[in-house]
Amino acid sequence: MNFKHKYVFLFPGLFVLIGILIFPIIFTIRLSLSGWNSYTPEMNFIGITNYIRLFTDDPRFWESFFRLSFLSVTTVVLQYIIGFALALIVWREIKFKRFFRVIFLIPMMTTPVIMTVIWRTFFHESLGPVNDLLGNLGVEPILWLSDPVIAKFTVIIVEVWQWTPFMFLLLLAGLLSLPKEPFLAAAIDGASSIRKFVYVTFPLMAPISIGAIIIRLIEASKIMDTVFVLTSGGPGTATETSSFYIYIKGLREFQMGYAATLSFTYLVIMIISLTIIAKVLTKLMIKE
Amino acid sequence: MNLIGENITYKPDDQFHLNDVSFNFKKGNLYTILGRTLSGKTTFLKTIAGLLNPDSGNLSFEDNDFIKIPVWERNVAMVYQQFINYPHLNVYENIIFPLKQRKISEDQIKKDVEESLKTVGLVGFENRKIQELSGGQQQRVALARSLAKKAKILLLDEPLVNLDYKLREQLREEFKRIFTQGLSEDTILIYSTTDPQEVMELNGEVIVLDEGKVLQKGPAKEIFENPRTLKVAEISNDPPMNILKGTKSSEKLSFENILINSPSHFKNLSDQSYNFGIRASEIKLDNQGEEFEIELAEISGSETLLHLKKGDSKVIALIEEVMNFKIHEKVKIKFNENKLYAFNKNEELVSSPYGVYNG
Amino acid sequence: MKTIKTYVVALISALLVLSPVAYADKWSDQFPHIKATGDIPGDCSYDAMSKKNYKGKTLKINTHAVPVMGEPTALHAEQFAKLTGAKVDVTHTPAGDLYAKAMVPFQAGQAPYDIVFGFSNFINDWKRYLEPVPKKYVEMKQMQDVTPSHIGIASWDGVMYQFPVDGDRHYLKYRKDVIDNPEYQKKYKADTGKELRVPQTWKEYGEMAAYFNGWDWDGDGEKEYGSAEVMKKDDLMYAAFYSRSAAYSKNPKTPGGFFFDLKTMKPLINNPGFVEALTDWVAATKYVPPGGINFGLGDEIGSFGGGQTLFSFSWDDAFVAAMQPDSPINNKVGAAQLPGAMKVWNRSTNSWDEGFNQAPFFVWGWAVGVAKKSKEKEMAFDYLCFFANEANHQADIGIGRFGVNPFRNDDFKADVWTQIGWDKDIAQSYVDTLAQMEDSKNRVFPLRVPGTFEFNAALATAAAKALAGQLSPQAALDEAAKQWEDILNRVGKDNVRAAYSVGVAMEDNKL
Amino acid sequence: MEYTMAKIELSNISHTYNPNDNNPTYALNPFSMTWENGKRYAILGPSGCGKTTMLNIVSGLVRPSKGNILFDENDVTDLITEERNIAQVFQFPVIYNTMTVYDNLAFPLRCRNFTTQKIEERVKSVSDTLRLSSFLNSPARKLTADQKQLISLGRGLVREDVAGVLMDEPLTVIDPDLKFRLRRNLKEINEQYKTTLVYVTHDQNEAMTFADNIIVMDQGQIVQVGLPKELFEKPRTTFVGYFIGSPAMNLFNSEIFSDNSIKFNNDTIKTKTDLSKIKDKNVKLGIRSEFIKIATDQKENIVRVKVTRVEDFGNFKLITGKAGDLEIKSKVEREIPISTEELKLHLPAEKCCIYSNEMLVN
Repeated sequence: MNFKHKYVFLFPGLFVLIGILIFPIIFTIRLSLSGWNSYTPEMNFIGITNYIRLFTDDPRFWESFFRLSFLSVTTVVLQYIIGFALALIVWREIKFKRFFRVIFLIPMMTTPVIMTVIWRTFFHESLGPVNDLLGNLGVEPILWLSDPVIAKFTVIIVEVWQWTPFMFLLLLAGLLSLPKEPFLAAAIDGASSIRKFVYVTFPLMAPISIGAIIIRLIEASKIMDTVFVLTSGGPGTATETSSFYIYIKGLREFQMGYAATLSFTYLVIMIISLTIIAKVLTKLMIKE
Repeated sequence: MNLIGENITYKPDDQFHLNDVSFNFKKGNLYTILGRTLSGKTTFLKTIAGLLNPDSGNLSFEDNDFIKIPVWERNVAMVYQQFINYPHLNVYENIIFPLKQRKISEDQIKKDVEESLKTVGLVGFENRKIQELSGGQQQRVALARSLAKKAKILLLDEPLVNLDYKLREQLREEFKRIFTQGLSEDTILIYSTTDPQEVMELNGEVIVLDEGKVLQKGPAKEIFENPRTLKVAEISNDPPMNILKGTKSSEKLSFENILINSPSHFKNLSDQSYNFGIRASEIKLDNQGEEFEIELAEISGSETLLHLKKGDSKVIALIEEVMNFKIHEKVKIKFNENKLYAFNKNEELVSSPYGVYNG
Repeated sequence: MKTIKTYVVALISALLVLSPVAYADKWSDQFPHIKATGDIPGDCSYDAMSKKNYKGKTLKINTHAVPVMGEPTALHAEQFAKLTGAKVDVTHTPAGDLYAKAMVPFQAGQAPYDIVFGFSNFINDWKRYLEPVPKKYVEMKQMQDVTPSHIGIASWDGVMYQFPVDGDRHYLKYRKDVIDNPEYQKKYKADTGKELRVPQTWKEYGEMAAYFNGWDWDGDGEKEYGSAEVMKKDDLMYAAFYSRSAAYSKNPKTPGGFFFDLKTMKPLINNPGFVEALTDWVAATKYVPPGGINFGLGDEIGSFGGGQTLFSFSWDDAFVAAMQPDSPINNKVGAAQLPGAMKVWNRSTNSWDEGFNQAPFFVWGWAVGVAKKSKEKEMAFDYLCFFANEANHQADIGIGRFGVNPFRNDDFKADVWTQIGWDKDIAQSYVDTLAQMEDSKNRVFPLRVPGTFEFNAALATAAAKALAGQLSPQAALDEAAKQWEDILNRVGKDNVRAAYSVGVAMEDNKL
Repeated sequence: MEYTMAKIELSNISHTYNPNDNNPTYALNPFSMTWENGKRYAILGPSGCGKTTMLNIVSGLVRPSKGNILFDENDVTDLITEERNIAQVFQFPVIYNTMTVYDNLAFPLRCRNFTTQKIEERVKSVSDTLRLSSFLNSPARKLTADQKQLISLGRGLVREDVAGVLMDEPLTVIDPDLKFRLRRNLKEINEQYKTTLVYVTHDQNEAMTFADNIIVMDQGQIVQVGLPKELFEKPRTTFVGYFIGSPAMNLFNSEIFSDNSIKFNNDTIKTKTDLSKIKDKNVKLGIRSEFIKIATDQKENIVRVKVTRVEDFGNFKLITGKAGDLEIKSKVEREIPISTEELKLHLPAEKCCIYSNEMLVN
């Protein structure tokens, strides 16, 4: 057969790919080389000026990036641990299994922004119920949203609450798809539950875990609405993340060109770091 | 008007899948490709079907350059190892599937399907779901679909390998009947297998393939009786032909402390060392024979395969009966020297009980 | 003949003026919003609008979320539709997105909205895409009542681009029931040796706030705190900072710029005046309610309006909300000008000028314009004119959550407010405060230059870092000043200077 | 080495998935059976015949509807798998991927808190037998499929207390070349350790090669238990005759002629079976094609056939002939020339099996 035919079949896919993937990226790159902002709204060409500015004169971006790394890694690790634990609980033959599954999924069905508003009310230092309750127990008000350190953890709490169910669902699906034999074999070998987990469940779940963690990391690295609603990046810049910072630059200050520079740089960094993370995870969890 | 391949080479990633393969297939004939796993059989069939493009060489059919013709225009049908059917369709729909795309009248389609169902022995199964069929029946549906298509080239890639042995036995017999009765004079049938028994039973023209290279071509009987090389001798026998290193000197053959008379067909051989070959079926239990130790007695079908050992030599003997042996038991065996083969140092056949083939 | 005609007109007019009740009945029955006043005759009154016919036409408006400005926009849209037969589509957008929502299509040469709401400091970026308010409206009686400072805010170099619908300024709100309470005055004097009075300076403000912080001084069983302020970054905090800075940095002896030195275009925000203000502000984090460092405007209004703090300063909204009948501190609040300072920085002599100094800050407020590309400009201006007509305006300014605040001379009369239930002395202190600000010759106007957002955001970020303890006030403002230099370089000093000079001229009383 | 192997007894076992029905359908019809210490058993049958159910009953994954399982006289019917001292090898090799071969083999002993010294001793012994000694420190996941399967087996063997090792089609995923090695290993292990091995398969070659005792099952019923040779030569039912051997046993409809002979087409065939007690005159004659030879000088039990087909299989020739309506197959040596269209075939009396109602008459 003439193999030139096969390229004909590739065209529609290629076309769509260019349309939905390549074009926006190319546009972003072009925009990042322009000085488009509120007072010069045009696609002029200013070379790599924006990039120079980013790499020499924008510590705030890099701070927000490291903050983001901390937030996303911490939330995902917590989500993974809690999600896995919940999945293990529900996976077992326990009563009201269905009921618990539904309960665990409730956060996922809520609208994140609305829930965050509710959380903000919860954690309101002087008017919220959390400090009220603590006050009844004689605890001084905790500055959930206005202490630079605690605020980070408040963001983490909300994120974990919101997204653990997703992790739970992925991991539960994984658990349910595992073959029975290894567990039987371990039972026959006389393994305790801890041994079963360490040597059977966890290794078998490793590929699924890596997938779930990476998916969540990608999602978590875009963390924005929670920060936006909960703290607006404050106090100071204590909870500002990359995407929130890019949003400020782009849609608040209307520095489109510079925001594109940030976006593109961010994209490149994310691709590189997620690739590395995936590799490292694979190495750690699936021994080759 | 034949299917002709010339010097076909397919070599992805610098590894030969096909190495300088040439052939000339005539219509109305059955060709079997015999080779072990990964010998290039599937690549061979795929190349003819048009699923692969060779790196070099020519392929022509009915005087057309086949390589230029895309797969869907080649009028080729293929049956695979896996029973490939459309699981959402019933038997009838599965069979008419390739016909639908052609402009054939309803009546003709009906006739063709009926005919092919009759051929494969599935009349009355028209409305069955694919999942309700056994593996053998599924493979028959696949074959029926290929037959109904009335392709000029019909390719079967180890169609029986995934069936359990009873079904394989049944279907092998049926395939043979179909191939001898149900095929038109216009069709070229190419069948690939690893099983020498299948090759013998189908009794067509054989191509022995190994590491992408054609080792020998010829009628099944010829391959069996005069394997031109030691490799062919191994591939074309199940169990593989026993090979024993030994020497001939003064009308005696010696190997591993065993001394036997040189058979008459060896009389022209010079005195030197050879690889002697003997089929498992030519080794018999005999109280007068040499003592060997049993490594394992395998029972296959109605046969007992004795894996025997003496010193460094290992042979397999085939007993046409089911017998009980224990591991490490000692048995005495005798070689039928009249059925010995001799291969020289280059592993080429120099003497055969059937006279050296010189074709 | 001419005389007779004039008389007839005068007579009819007089009849109209003298019979508001009859009119009020007719329109206020239909529109309960204006029940208190009824329709008030004017070019854009209910009556005038009912004579227009915009049937089959559609007016598209982008406004803020409900309630602030979003609610009156929608309400008046509904009324306008009923009166004229027009179809009015109102889109509600969060404050942070108002700019971009209009700007993106503007830059792309489109006008998905006929009317765009925003803030008055958008004017410099938006003005090229906005239709100047036609002469007909500028000369209208309704417009002549608008104070000169608000005409100035709505205009650029003498051309009005934004239709005045709101007047905004920062001033001080305090708990009258505490400050005027003789017992607390005695107690305060005994404990601190100082007078408890309406704070005259930021230092006094801080001392009193700290004194009344963290204990239950109104006997409701809950703790109260010193002050509620907008400290949340990227909300409106920089406005709060400018308010706190004005007294320290706006020196009547050194005209030619508050934010920049107009001559050199050197940023002034890290001079000792601003640093002093920021130092005060960092100290303020100690007397705000828990979490007060993250208060946005809504939190501030809720906190002070809910009776949680002694002081607050910023827009009118909090005051008006506190004075509404359903408020827990209704008629317990007082208004005063922003505190002053006992010294002010003199950038010419590079030293402090001792002595009392006070400078009101005319912070920007809601502003609205008509898109140049709009196909329904006449209808759009009619709508805006109707929005701000006397009847609607008077009804709107009394509703705290509407965010519509005084900007007309008529608004500065105490009976406007006593009518809606305010105590007489409170109403008087309120209108006096506003009037004094209008009369002041040492005022600060908002920064309206290209890159305003970047300047304000840079300052806010730096100030937020100082409030959060990440940087010292000096270091934070140095960082902001450096960023301002960068922004200046990117935008072009001359561009900024040209724009800034318009505002400076207002500040220096030259317009 | 001391082994405490157990005899496994299945007493009056039956199993149904609908025990409360008036007419329960049995996945396993009632049966009793004893598995001797140290023997090799294969449970053979087509898929769905109940062989896996039987295995699961022994391993404790399925509790039988009726009957008891005894390990060395102890009733274990109600014990769960973990408490039964059973080892099981599954279709797919189960290994602990994160561990070395050594740790894999040591795992069951570590779980039971054996001393390091004892563990080392046992692992060494087992790995020697399984020829895994040189891999002990390699990660288990790097081994080939058959080696992995040996590890699964080894984990059963390291425990001295195992009553038996149950294997459920353990060679399914093993490469054909490696199957040979593994079969041999299994046999050797059995001889060395005297562990009872139970092997479930649908492949008669595997069963016959592996086991001393083959339990042939069909439709929830045990149809025959015996040595491979017995199954081959004296199939208890026509199903076994068909299922065991290739080609299947020749089966002909016949009539009883006398107390020891039957009528076959027009000929009379003598048998070694006492036919006097059979009431139904219609019987079936079964004989393996391996035992039917071309007659030379025999006088009795000769059948004349018309040759319809001669197939050359290389190792042998298969002659298909017709005697009246009856088709008869004979496996003969390849070298014998078949020239004539008519042949005389000899059916040795001692190889003739008579089936009445599909059951062998003894």
